[in-house]
Amino acid sequence: MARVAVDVVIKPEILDPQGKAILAALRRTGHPGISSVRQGKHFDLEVDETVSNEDLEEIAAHLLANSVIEDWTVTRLDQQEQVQR
Amino acid sequence: MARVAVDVVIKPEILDPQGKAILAALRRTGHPGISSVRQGKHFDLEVDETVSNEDLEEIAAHLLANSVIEDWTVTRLDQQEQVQR
Amino acid sequence: MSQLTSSEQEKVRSLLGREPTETETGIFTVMWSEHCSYKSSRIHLKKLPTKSDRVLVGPGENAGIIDIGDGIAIAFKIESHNHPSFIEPFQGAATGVGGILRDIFTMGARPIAVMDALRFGPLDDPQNGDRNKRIVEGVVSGISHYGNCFGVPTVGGECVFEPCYNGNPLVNVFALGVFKHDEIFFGRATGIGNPVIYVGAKTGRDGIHGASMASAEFTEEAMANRPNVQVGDPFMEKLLLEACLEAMKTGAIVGIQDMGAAGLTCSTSEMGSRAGTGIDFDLKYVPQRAENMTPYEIMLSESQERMLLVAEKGREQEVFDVFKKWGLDAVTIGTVTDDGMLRVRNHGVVVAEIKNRDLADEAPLYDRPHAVAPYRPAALEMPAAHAAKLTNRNSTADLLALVGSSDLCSKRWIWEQYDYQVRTNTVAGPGLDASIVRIKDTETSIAMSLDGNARYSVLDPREGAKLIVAECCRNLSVVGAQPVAATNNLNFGNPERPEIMAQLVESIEGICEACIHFETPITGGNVSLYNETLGEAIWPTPVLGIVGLMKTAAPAPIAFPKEKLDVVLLGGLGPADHQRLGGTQFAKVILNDIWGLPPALDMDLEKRLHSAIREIVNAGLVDSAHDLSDGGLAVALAESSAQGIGADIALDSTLAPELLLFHEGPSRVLLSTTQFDKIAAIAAKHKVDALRIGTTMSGRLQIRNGSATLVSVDVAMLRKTSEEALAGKLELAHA
Amino acid sequence: MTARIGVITFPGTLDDVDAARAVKYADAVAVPLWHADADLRGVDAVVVPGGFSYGDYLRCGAIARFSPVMTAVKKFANDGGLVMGVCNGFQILCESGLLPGALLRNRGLKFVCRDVTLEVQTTNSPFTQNASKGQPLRMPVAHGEGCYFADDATLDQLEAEDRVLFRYKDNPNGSLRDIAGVLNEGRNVLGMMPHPERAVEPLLLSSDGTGSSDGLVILQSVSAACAAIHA
Ligand SMILES: Nc1ncnc2c1ncn2[C@@H]1O[C@H](COP(=O)(O)OP(=O)(O)O)[C@@H](O)[C@H]1O
Ligand SMILES: [Mg+2]
Repeated sequence: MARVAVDVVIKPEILDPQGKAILAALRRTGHPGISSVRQGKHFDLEVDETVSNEDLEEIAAHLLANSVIEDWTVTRLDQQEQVQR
Repeated sequence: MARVAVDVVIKPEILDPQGKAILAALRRTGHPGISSVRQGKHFDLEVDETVSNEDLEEIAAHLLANSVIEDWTVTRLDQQEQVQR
Repeated sequence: MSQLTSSEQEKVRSLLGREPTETETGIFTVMWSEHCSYKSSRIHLKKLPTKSDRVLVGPGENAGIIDIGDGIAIAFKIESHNHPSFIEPFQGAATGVGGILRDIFTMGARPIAVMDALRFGPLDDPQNGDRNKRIVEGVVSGISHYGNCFGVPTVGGECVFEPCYNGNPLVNVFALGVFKHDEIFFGRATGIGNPVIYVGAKTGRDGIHGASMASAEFTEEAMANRPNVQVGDPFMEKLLLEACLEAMKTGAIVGIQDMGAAGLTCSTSEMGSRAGTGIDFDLKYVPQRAENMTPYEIMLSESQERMLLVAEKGREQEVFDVFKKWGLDAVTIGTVTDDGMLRVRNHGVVVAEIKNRDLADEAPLYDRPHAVAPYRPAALEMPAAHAAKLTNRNSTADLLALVGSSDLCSKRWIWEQYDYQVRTNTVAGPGLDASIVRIKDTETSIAMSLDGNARYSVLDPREGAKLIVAECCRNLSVVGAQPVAATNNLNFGNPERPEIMAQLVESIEGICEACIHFETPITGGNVSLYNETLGEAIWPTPVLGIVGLMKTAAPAPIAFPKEKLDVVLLGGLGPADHQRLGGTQFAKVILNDIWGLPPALDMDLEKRLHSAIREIVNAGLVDSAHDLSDGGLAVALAESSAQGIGADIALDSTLAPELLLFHEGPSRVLLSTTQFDKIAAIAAKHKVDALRIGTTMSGRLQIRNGSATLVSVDVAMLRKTSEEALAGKLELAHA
Repeated sequence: MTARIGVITFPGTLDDVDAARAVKYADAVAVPLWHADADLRGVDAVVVPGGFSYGDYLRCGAIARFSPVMTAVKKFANDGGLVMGVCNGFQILCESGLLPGALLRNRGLKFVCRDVTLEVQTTNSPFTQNASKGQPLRMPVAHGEGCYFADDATLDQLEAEDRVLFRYKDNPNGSLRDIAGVLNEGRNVLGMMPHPERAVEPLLLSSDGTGSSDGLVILQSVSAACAAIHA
């Protein structure tokens, strides 16, 4: 069993209303040092040895992320290493 | 400017119906090697040097996560190091 | 991506007297796109009836407006967001809701109701089923997200599945708002020297060329080229609504227009051309979200939740104060001028200089060839092979198949995701024939219905359009409302093909005839052409949204409420034959085919029926009322039973069972009552048949014809079949 | 003396108008309160109405709790003032720490707008004093995140202290132990997901058989409790 993290974020050119609202809240509550917030999704997967990096990439691209508006990264946590595309 | 990632996940003892739905979809689409999926939130922050680790911890604990139901980790990305609580 | 044709480019050169700049080319391209200029449909739309005593504002403004008495008016319109909803279903549908809401509140009206007309490919399509499911989920949650968060109830709609929508789903959203006569605003840049103010969200690179994308067919290339997705922020829109309505109250606003398709370009040039003025502004003042945007990008951006307004000179601060209170950006970007020019500067340097009139009035106008028969992918007669399948059928099984089919099943899975009661005006939400919202502090309610049966339109676009208008008006009449005005969304394929253009022209002419007949002038609408993917056109899909007025009262339910009521078929069994069975749900679900002609409509009879049913329900004579439409008599009986108790029906007809039970002849309403004699008298007065066909009873729906029992089914079974079908087909039952 | 009940408007609040109207139906006076003002204008009770405060981005109610008016509401509640949060208002009160627990995404993962039946669990509260124990109340829910969660110890304590005010007969969202509304320790703060302010006129949605004015009893209880304070 291995643990994998997939982080999905909205592409930089696309509006992120959530991030905007959080940034505004941080401003109001006295955190001027934060200049940008983008909110995305985080997935923790448990996978066995039959699951290859290609499988993970395909799962991230087709199920976990919406490739029209989101980017994603896949990280095998035991190796702290980002899976390359 | 530094980049910080905050990952927020539902506590393990709390049911995560979203994660379950994704797991079911993975099963249907032929990915038996995945045994668990938990969905959480991922935040990308840009912060300047005035923002200390304590500030980040406080932002995560009081705004980005709700400690009744969620756990979180704060990672300074340039250092790939998890901020210790 | 649609581009200007070479003759259009030539016209641009001659209007300008020089070569256009890059920004000017962009401006002409979007303003002269099909979406903004209606260049293929304009000459035909002129035929539509647009006037009545109630119409205060007809087509041409952001929304039509009618008077409803007591000094109150309503604004309403329907708008499509088809292409964006295919590319990104959630955001596409969400921003579709956002766009039509802005059209309503830009006129000063507070939106009080939304309805949605949806068309998707089949959920069990062998190739596209999974994608279709994702599109359904995405579209419905997008509408739910935007409407719910904005705080407008989505009170009804319709949802139909056909293979022609596999690569081209339709998302048409209707919105309606209410205001006082003296609160109406127009998108006009009047008052030379007045400041032009930009409010709302910052401008990003979103959706550049959305308008011209909506004017081109889908190709593989267009699908790969996806940076057009716009993300909606309903929270921002809610703030914008409150701020705009509050700013309008200051009296400092002269004109206001939302930035929809073609964003800043369309709003500046339209506001100027409507007022006969010019606008001179500098892009450096436009709040920007992305870095290093070019003038071209800023002018064509379709970032959501933005408005342009013109204020009275010297009173800007009053406007700014209101927007500041709601936490929104408001900045002066230019002034109204007397020279009629749209003059765009970038840090002082002029990057575009075009006569506003040239963009609006000089837009190309095409009389596209249409002197051919409308495209018709179906036989005229019932294929001979079906005859054998029609003997010895198990009509109970057929009825259950119909009740559980994707078009006829309960759409609860959809509408429960919509907050259909926020703001507490919803007298009747989804589930009735028409939806009703009351106008607080008056005795008036507004009823509304959306319909657009494309099966009829594809068989005969002219008759199909009339049937749609008739059905809308019938739905309104059944709840006791008088139909008064209409809006329409014309969803068609590529108008450059004569047989598609012929569908469009026939449909428009059918709408004209029917809207004149039923006295429901058209106050606005939308045309969505080029609904084709990889060369495959959708069926002609005109969607009508008709509104009616009524005295505020609870309408009768669809459900048979209790035992021992007379079941009455107002309008009688009607004529039927096998040629006209071809467009029905029976042909679709049971025989998996389409042929022939749509049901025959007698518009005079239909109108008399509307008068009769209105009089009957408003006299309080019924315990339930439901019009007959898709699926015919048996499906109407099943629906009234599934929502309430059953009935024992005894018919005496020589029609074949499939015709008797499932023909879709219009001009019929199903009632239950204890006052048959009074109903019969009213019906006779209006020269409409009133046929007593049975009695309500608990537990079962039974339909006999003479000595034969055609249908006998448990009400619980009907209910379960109808209620569980959609979730089941979406495979969500166990999620 | 007529009770004066404050109704808060945050950016994104939707049900403030309906709540104010319902307050009037309960013969009290509705006093508008603005998120940016820390002043409660001397009201006898506060309603935190539903909607999507600050877009409900991040988590429902998470951002609203930082507003000036909530600082005042916390103080008011800690001094024993009556506070009632409905839907988004419940979420805000949980996020603010005025009520235990949290509201998770609905178990069905979808927004749900539907009429439900609640059962009054106790009349020992200013919000239910005019109702009777076990009384069924019909009213709508309309939310995407209404699944009430608290750990077992907290739930046991809520039950032991008679602080579960309403339970669903037909749980629409997966709330633990069918909880639809809870009280704070002082019994002066209520949070509930269903909308009593939308169930004050039988006319609305009556043809589905769902028209109801069952929400009035809650608002009338509050109104009466306020009057008692004055007496
Ligand atoms: N997409 C939708 N959104 C909201 N309500 C819907 C939708 N589709 C169907 N409904 C509701 O389901 C009910 C049945 O729809 P339909 O069969 O099209 O009605 P009718 O035949 O009377 O026009 C209607 O009350 C309608 O408002
Ligand atoms: Mg109907």
